[in-house]
Amino acid sequence: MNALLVICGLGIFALVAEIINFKKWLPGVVMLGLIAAGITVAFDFGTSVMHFSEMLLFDNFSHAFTGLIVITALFWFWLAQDYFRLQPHITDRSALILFTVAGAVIMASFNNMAMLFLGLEILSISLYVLAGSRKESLFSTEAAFKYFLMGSFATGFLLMGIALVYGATGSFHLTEIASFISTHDGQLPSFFYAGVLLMLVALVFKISAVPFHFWAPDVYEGSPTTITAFMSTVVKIAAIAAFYRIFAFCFTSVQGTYITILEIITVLTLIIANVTAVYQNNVKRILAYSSIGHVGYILLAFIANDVGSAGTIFFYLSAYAAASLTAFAVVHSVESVNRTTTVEYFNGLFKKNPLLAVAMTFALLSLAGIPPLAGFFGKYMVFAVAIENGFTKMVILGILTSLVGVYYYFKIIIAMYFAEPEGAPLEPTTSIRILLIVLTALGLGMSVFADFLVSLIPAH
Amino acid sequence: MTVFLIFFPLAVSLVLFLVKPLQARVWALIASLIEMIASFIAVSQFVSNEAVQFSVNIPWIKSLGLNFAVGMDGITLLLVLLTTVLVPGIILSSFRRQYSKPATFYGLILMMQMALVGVFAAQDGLLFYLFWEMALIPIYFICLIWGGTDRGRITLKFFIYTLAGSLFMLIGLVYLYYQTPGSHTFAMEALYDAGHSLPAGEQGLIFWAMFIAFAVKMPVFPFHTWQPDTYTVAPTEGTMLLSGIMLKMGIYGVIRWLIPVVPEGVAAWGFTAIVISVIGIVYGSCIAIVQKDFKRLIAYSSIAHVGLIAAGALTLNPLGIQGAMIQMLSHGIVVFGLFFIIDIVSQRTNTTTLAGLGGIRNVAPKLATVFMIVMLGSVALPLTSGFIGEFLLINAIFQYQHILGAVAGLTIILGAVYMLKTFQKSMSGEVNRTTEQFADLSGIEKWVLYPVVILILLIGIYPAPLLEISEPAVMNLLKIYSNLSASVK
Amino acid sequence: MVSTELIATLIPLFPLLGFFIVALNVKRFSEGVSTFIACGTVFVSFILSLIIFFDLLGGGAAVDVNVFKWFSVGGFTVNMSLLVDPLSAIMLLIITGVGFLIHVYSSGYMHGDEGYGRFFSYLNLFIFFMLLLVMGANYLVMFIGWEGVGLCSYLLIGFWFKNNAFNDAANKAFIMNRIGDLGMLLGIILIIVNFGSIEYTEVFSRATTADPGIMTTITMLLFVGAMGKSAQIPLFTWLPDAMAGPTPVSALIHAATMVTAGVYMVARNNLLYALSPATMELIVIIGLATALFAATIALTQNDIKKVLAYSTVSQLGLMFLALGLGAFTSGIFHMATHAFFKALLFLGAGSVIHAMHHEQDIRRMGGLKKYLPITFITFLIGTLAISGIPPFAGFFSKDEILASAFAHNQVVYTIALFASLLTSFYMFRLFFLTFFGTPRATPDTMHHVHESPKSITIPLIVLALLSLTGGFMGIPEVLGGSHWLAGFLAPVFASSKDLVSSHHLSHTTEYVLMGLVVLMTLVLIGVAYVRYATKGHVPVAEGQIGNVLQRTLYRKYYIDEIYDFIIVKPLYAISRVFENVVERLGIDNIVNGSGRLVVEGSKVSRRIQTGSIGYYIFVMVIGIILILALAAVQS
Amino acid sequence: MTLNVFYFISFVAVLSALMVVFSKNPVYSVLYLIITFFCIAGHYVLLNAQFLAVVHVIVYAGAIMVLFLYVIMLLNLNEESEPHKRTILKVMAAICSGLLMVVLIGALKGTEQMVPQQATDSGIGLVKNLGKVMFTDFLLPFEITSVLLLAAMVGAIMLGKSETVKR
Amino acid sequence: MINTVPIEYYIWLAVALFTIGVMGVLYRRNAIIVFMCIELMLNAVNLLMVAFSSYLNDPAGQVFVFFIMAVAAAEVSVGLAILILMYRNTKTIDIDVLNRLKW
Repeated sequence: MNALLVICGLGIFALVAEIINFKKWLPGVVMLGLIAAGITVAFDFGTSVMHFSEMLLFDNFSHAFTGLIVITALFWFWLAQDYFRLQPHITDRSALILFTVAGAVIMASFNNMAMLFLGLEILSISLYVLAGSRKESLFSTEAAFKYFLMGSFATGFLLMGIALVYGATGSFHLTEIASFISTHDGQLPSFFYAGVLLMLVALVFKISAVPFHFWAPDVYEGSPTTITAFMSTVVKIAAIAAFYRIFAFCFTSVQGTYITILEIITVLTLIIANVTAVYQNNVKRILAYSSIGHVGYILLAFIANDVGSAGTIFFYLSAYAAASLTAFAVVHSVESVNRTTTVEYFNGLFKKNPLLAVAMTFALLSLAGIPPLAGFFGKYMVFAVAIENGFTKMVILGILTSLVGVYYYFKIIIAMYFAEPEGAPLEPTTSIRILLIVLTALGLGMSVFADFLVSLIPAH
Repeated sequence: MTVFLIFFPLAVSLVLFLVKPLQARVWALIASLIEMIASFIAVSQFVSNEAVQFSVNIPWIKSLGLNFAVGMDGITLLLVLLTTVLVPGIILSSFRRQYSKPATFYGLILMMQMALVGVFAAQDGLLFYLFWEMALIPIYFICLIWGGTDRGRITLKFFIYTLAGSLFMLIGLVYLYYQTPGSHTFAMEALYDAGHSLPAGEQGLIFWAMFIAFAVKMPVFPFHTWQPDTYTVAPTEGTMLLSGIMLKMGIYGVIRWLIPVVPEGVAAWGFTAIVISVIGIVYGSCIAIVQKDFKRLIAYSSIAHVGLIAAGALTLNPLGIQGAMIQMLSHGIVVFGLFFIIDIVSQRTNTTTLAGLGGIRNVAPKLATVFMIVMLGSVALPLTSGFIGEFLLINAIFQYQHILGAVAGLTIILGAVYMLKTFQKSMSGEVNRTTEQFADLSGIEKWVLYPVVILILLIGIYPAPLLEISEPAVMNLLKIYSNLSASVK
Repeated sequence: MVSTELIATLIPLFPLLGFFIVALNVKRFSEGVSTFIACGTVFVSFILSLIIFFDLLGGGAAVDVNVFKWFSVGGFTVNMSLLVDPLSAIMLLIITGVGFLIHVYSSGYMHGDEGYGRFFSYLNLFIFFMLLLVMGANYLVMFIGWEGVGLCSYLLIGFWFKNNAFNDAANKAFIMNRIGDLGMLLGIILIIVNFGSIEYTEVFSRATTADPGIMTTITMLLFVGAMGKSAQIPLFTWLPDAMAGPTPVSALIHAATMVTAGVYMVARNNLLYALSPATMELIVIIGLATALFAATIALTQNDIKKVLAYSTVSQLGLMFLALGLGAFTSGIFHMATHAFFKALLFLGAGSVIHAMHHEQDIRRMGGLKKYLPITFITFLIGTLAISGIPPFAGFFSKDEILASAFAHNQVVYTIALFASLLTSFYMFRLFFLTFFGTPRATPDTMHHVHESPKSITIPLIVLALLSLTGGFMGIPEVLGGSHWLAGFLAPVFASSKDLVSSHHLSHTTEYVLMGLVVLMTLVLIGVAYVRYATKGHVPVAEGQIGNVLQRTLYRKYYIDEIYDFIIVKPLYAISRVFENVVERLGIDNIVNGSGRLVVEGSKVSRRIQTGSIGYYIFVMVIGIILILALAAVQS
Repeated sequence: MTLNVFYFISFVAVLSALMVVFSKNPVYSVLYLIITFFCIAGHYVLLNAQFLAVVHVIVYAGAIMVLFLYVIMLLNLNEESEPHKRTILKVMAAICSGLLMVVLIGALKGTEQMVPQQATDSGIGLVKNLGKVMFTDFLLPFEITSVLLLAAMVGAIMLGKSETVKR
Repeated sequence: MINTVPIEYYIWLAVALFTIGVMGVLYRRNAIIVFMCIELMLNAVNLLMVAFSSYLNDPAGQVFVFFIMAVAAAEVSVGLAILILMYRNTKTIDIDVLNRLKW
């Protein structure tokens, strides 16, 4: 809860900074503030408290995800210094990002549909704007427009779902709904199930799983790279946290309604995302499909054991976030010189700038799930959970698609190491270099201390 | 000791990556020599029994049942020895070339060494898998960065292919893991117990899941198509690593992680696997006969040899497994020598096509002699290292099934056919325009090749000490196997 | 007094030492030094062999030395152990003795060759392996030698490696030997499986109780090895080609020693063979067929060494015939005498070739009698010996074999007799064509023809003496002898003696047979003399060979072509099918195809992403409809 | 009586909603939408949510729709500038939404007896009640809404103003 | 008064309006109309929410409607800003014109 307050406060402070001419120091302050938020999370760890008439529930799940969101956001700010430096509106952008983070934290800790809805909307509305924040670019506009239109369309379904669930259970509180469901087993009106399904659709849209993923590649590609990085990390984490919270905390006892559908969605996601990525030529787009693909793996863990998979999902997301941020940092560096992110511009990166290439390699290997990187352990845990619960066929599918994944990740790697250098030389700033090293080290460290991360969220 | 053997190369490789010293290759050579000496010390301290020695066991990820458990018994020790002996040779062999980014190159080689030693030493299923995959990364980059034409596509195929295989092994391991009693664990013994308590059908499935991984790595027909291209395209040092050591991972896997784990699976499917391997022998040999490229020829011959080793190991006969052990050493050394010779030839003539060579023996008698001896090792002439292994292996296969043994025995004929052809086409005859300026062995080349020759002869003449190292462990493994299969029945 | 064990160990070691010293100093040593070391080491071995031989002769026990444990797996141990019993002692003497002579001969013959040191190192290595072969106390040690001599044969056939035809011949020899070796290896493995040991003594002690079927298989497989090494049908074609090597090599390896390894092996395993009559029958058939077959081919050959080579094959056939008949002693006896006279003939041929500046075609020789007197005399002795004219060595040994054949089966006898008569004919054809008549070489060549140096002639003389007297070690009873050799070898063949049907021809029969053979031989020599020496008939050039029979014989029954057609070509064809069809189109296509499938799938699936929002929403709505419908159906 | 009113308002609402979709002229669409909103406000009244009805009219009809109208005017949109979908897509759209309707109704069928509690107190829709709930139970969402609005405001301004700043 | 109108009527009405909204989104290419249709969908939800609220006798539903309204307003403001941005760049508000990002 404290973290949420700190973040909201920071957002407002960022707006005020414009007025009091404090712009220069803003990034530092924001980062300090995020660190502070992280520390409060660390202090709150282990407690499980309801806040404001059970609007928010801060248990270990929320703490862990909040921590992850805050840390990811922190690294994102580190990464995005360029983005702020080159743009005139540092304060409002920072504020929007911070509001988004606040929305994300809410999505990780809500206990009430209203909070879910508001958190989601804060997040989304800020993102619509951020996606379009490179106004001179048609791509950016298109991304914002697509994101907005489809996002609000999906919101309609979410609300419809909430309304129906409310109508059936008479409450917006997850805990109450859950207990209502378990006490009225078999007597629930059929529109309750329709509501659950509509919410499922809306959340699947938010986590961008097939067939509700269409917005993601386009938006990821069109948005400014830093924003894409933000979307594919913080936003994704938040969306999945929200998804998990609703379906594992609240609707788990009516799992039968949607589990088959979710299985189909998982299969489709794994196949379509990974296969489609193969023929892409834009690294941003590849990463977009890759992030969709990763959702497939997370869903696999979820359908295998929804209640017990929190630790796995958390670890998976952590590993994914670290790798993804690294990858986007490199993409951003390449883009800042070449103005484009097609694979050709990664040609010979290893010769041009080994650090970027190596960091990118680690990130991609981690995303591909190659040991001993964190991504492997993430995938491993997913598969382990699935095998434990008898989803061996799905695991085989997962393995096949992850091989396809290797194919497209390695397309970039091959370009970096194999092809002759093209385009201008690259000189990332020192802070980016340090960031890359830190993130890579984190990625490696995660695999060494995987135990710690997994045990953060005990199965409830 | 084991920990040192695993992490010392890693540490040096990290130093190389970070410091990027000018004389990276010297550093790497010294490091690998230290590693070699360390392994010799390990051999000298090794007590000749079946116990796992120098072992270390630290919990790593408890929630995954993953322990950092390493140790060496005789089987491991022999392969570690092979690794630590070959790597200095590989590094030394690279001294003739100037690779761009040498620090990275040698760092990757040492990293590879770490992973290889780790694979052989791991006493924990998941740890084994981790090292197994870790070995793939350095070699991939070695091939990708310093390889030949079209390496992007070929190395990717190699990577995905081997990864595909090993992921199925992972499924098998995880499945076993969930069969372990209590809070699950990946400890080797526990996996053995878990494996043998499974019903026969499931054991069969796990057998295939794991066998395919090993078969791809070795590679055994028909999982081999990545291999000739990769060997051809990889830089020589990479090819040496691949064929000299990495290939042995697959066989080691069969011996350590397949036979004792799923005895009934082996009983049910071993025959099929052996048949496949034996087909591979003939198939690989036949294709080798019609190869026009030196490197590809050796690549296919490797398929044939490894098929023999795999088939022998799967016979569950002490002769077969011991034969596999000694043949792994022999093949590692021989193939290292062969690829180095190919490299010398190709570097001086810019071709590896046999048709373009000839008459080298006139101008480079030392090279020709060395090649001759290495070739003899390859065709398993008695008193060279190749013979004992092939003899034991054919023996084991013959005992398993007479006809298969006879077919496997064809390797000694077909092997002679293609190796002699190769020797003749490259070395004998009159010199031609490409070979008339051919220089004989230089200092470094001698330093690499003479030990190879000596080792080939030494192992051939007096293999008993080496076999004694692994004997107790092999017998123990078979005892576990027979106990398991007996208790099931 | 040095123990016999040590001596036995040292016998093979000396040539090995010689090999290493010479091989490592190929460039440094002068010809003289190389010669000295190479010949010296072999000579020392010879002396040591003599010591052991006399020890045995004086009633000493067979020497069995375990030098060191080679390897041991799962309770199965293989030792490097050596055994010297009468059989191996005889072999030792032949190998080191003839080997020494040939070493000496080579120092003259190879003089000035750029590979001089290399040549001697190979020869020494060969002697080492050959000694190992005959001294091995178990099958694997024998197998080491067995393969090792094959290697040396390969190295020496391809000694002049610049000529690719020679290299081909070398490869052919090695590969054909390998075919036999595989059979042998499998036989050894079968022995291990059935007897649990590979030491001769243990195997023999358990042999009598073994299953006859298994025994037959084992012996058959071992005999396959012998076929390869001793150039028997069907694996004989390498031997004529092997004449590509320097002539001393042909004498040493392809006449006197290596090719007789098969004979030695069968004799060594006489008990096993005696226990498997079926194999014995097979050996008789193969030996007989080979003897006849090779002899007929030899009739039309024009290369002096090829004729000798086919004659060797034919003689080996006779030896196997003897072995197959159970007359092991006769086989060994003939082997010994054959070693003397065939080495002599080859060396003599070498002397001729040397004199003629590497001309080997007898059509371009003739009238050399007066130019090469010593060679002429010694060659004559050799020819007489091989033809079986008493009292030359060949007479006694060949007669024994024929006698055994007669006792066994008249048909066998007739064929064997025919083959041996053919031998006399073609040998004298060769002899007359070479030394008699008018010189057919160019005057220029003839101008340079001169008798060979001492280093060549002395071995010739020594061998001629041996060919003359060698037969006396086995004078049969009929001729008033005691057959010393049979007595000496008796311990070796004692165990099998009762198992083979021993023949007892009446003395009269034997006299008649001997007389008949000698008479017919003399007649044939006369015919040959008239045809080739007095009438000066010279074989026509290749293209003009008239009738089908002659052409078939000249072409060696087209065996090489047939092998090429039924084995080599199909092998290559299959290999190409493997490579081009199975590998490229089959397996690799499946692998690559799955990759391509993904890429093609990707090309299709990316089209789903049309970029149009309207379309996206459409799909979304359809998705929702499907989900709801699915849920409705489910409930 | 209430039922008749319900039918009437519902009919108007659905009709004008359809007109929103089918009107060629955007301005007409806006106006039809406003009618729809008024109908919905009528329903609120029927449902005893008087305060909400008022707020609804003020926010939707008063603010949001005006905003729409303003933008339409600003962009000078009219019938001629109207983009047209291909007929087949239109048919598809109709079919799809029809299907959705069918499926939704199918999913919602048989709900009559399942509504747990019947309303007795008609005072919940009053300001007093709502205010109490809003500022006790729903305090946090209420406050968070301010963040939301702030974000929207900042965002809208950011997107809207920049063009001039750049020049 | 309430009891005279069964709840399922409201559900059906809400569904009808919602579906009409969806249909509008599918049917029209004019971004503003599409947008308005989304508003219509939200209003359908609002109606449903209020109906449930009344029938459940629970004010929470009505409070929720407030939030929906607030969000709708915020969405509209941002959405229209994006629309204007888009119009500036492309001089059209056809939703299918912007399809450069694809494949």
